[in-house]
Amino acid sequence: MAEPIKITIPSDPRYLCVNRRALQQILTLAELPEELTSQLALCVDEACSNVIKYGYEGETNHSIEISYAIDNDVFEVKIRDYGKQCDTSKFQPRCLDDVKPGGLGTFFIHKIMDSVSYCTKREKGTLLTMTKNLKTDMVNQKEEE
Amino acid sequence: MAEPIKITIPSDPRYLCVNRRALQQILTLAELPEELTSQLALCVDEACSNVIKYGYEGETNHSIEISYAIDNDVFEVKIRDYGKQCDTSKFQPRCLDDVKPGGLGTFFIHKIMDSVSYCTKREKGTLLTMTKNLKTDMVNQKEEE
Amino acid sequence: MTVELNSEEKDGVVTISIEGEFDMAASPKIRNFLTPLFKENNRSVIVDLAKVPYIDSSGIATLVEGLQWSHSSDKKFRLTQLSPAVKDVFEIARLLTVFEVFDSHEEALQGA
Amino acid sequence: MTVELNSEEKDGVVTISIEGEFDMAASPKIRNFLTPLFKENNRSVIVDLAKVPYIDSSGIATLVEGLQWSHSSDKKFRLTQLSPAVKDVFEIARLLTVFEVFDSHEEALQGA
Ligand SMILES: Nc1ncnc2c1ncn2[C@@H]1O[C@H](COP(=O)(O)OP(=O)(O)O)[C@@H](O)[C@H]1O
Ligand SMILES: Nc1ncnc2c1ncn2[C@@H]1O[C@H](COP(=O)(O)OP(=O)(O)O)[C@@H](O)[C@H]1O
Repeated sequence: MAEPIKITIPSDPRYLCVNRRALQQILTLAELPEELTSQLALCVDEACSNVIKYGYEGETNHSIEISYAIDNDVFEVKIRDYGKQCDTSKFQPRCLDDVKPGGLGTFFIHKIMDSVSYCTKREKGTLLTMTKNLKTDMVNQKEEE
Repeated sequence: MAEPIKITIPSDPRYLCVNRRALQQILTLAELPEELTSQLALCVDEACSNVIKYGYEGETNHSIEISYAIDNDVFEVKIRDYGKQCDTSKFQPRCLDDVKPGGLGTFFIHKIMDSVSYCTKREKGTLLTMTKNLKTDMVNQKEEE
Repeated sequence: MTVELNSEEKDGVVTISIEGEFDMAASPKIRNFLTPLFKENNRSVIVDLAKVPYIDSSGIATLVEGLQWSHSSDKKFRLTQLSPAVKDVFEIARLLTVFEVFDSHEEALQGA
Repeated sequence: MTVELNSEEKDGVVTISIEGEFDMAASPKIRNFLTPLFKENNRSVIVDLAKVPYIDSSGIATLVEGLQWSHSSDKKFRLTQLSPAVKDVFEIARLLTVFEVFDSHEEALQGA
């Protein structure tokens, strides 16, 4: 991909599907297997949902800027918001033994992505960068078979 | 729509489908009839194709910035490129009586959209703004039935 | 693209069929549809996910509420016809064995 | 998402089935597939558009080349099974009567 593909959506759950659709198409073009495509879409979606819920505290009139790049078989997504900054070191994926609603989003993100890093060294908001090596996964899937 | 939805794709025909998919989803969310959804996607796609062909002369490593808004039942799309500026008053939709390849793109755009305006009053590139009143069309369709 | 919900009763079991993506936009609507059934508390509930191509953590959370209700009730809360993508999400969350999950609606009806 | 092309011969007529969106990304590939048939010039050509959900002006232009070839040849160039969205684009371009368009492949084969 010469240039990253960027998409900006309002901080409204209604528009999460617009981003998912674009991402699914990007990954399909990259000839990723369907399962991995769905998993990556899930991670991005969960991160955007959290921006709406926590960064913007449910306010729907802000923006979420998402950028996608695939370089040397590494998928990189950046999610920028201009909402409340949090101590991101404190949000932990929850323990699955305790079945309750909530806490699963960050679990999915950490389980699926190779790297997840939040940066709040900006005047406003957060930049979340997540990466996934697309080749490794396919090798792993083959090994598991 | 509180904030416009924006998408930036590389000037590569390969990625036109990513933009189409996002737009189709936006219009589906707005509960537009499928026919109008397809027609609007066609117009945006033709305009982006022309940016690649003429603005960027086939170079695939530039950007096309597209923004979508729906306000008071008016759909507005803006397409910004940083390529060659042209005398846009000179490109005319072609006469359909002469069946030949080429010249159809701008015909579709002018036929389907309500307003089409090119602005080259920038240091670089062109901003194309197109609008379509979504209500009028549905009323017209009803009248035609 | 908004989610469609359908409910059907048979032999004292109510089946909720969901059509559409079960994401953060759809979850409140689905939750509002399910909660009254839990309050009623007189019929087992089967959720048919055949036409759900996508589920996120908000969708799972909505279904976990059904699970919790069934634990505190003598009624069943069952899931059926998960699409491969939805099944994969349940698998990652290790919830495939926590929920009562059935391949077909007929199987889900047995003893519900 | 890249376009798939299939060709099949029957009674001296070659049918090209296209699967995928016929846009500016797909047109060169489809054009490269069709051009040799026009050069050969010994069989009529049917293009089956059943699995083409989208066509743009570059797709139309590619098909117009087939039309022009058939005008300068004694062979036919026919289109069949246009999806509603594709038909609509042809209609807007007023090309539905310029091309030989058939609802079914069987009809397109008649006298081709
Ligand atoms: N973007 C964010 N900004 C602030 N806090 C966040 C963000 N994302 C996650 N968190 C915190 O991490 C916790 C776990 O998030 P998550 O796993 O998505 O589950 P849930 O949102 O259901 O609680 C949240 O409850 C919240 O406290
Ligand atoms: N963005 C653009 N920049 C420069 N010239 C353009 C642009 N869009 C259209 N044109 C001009 O208008 C003409 C008609 O365009 P169009 O109807 O899309 O058909 P085609 O591209 O097949 O010629 C083009 O041949 C070109 O000269």
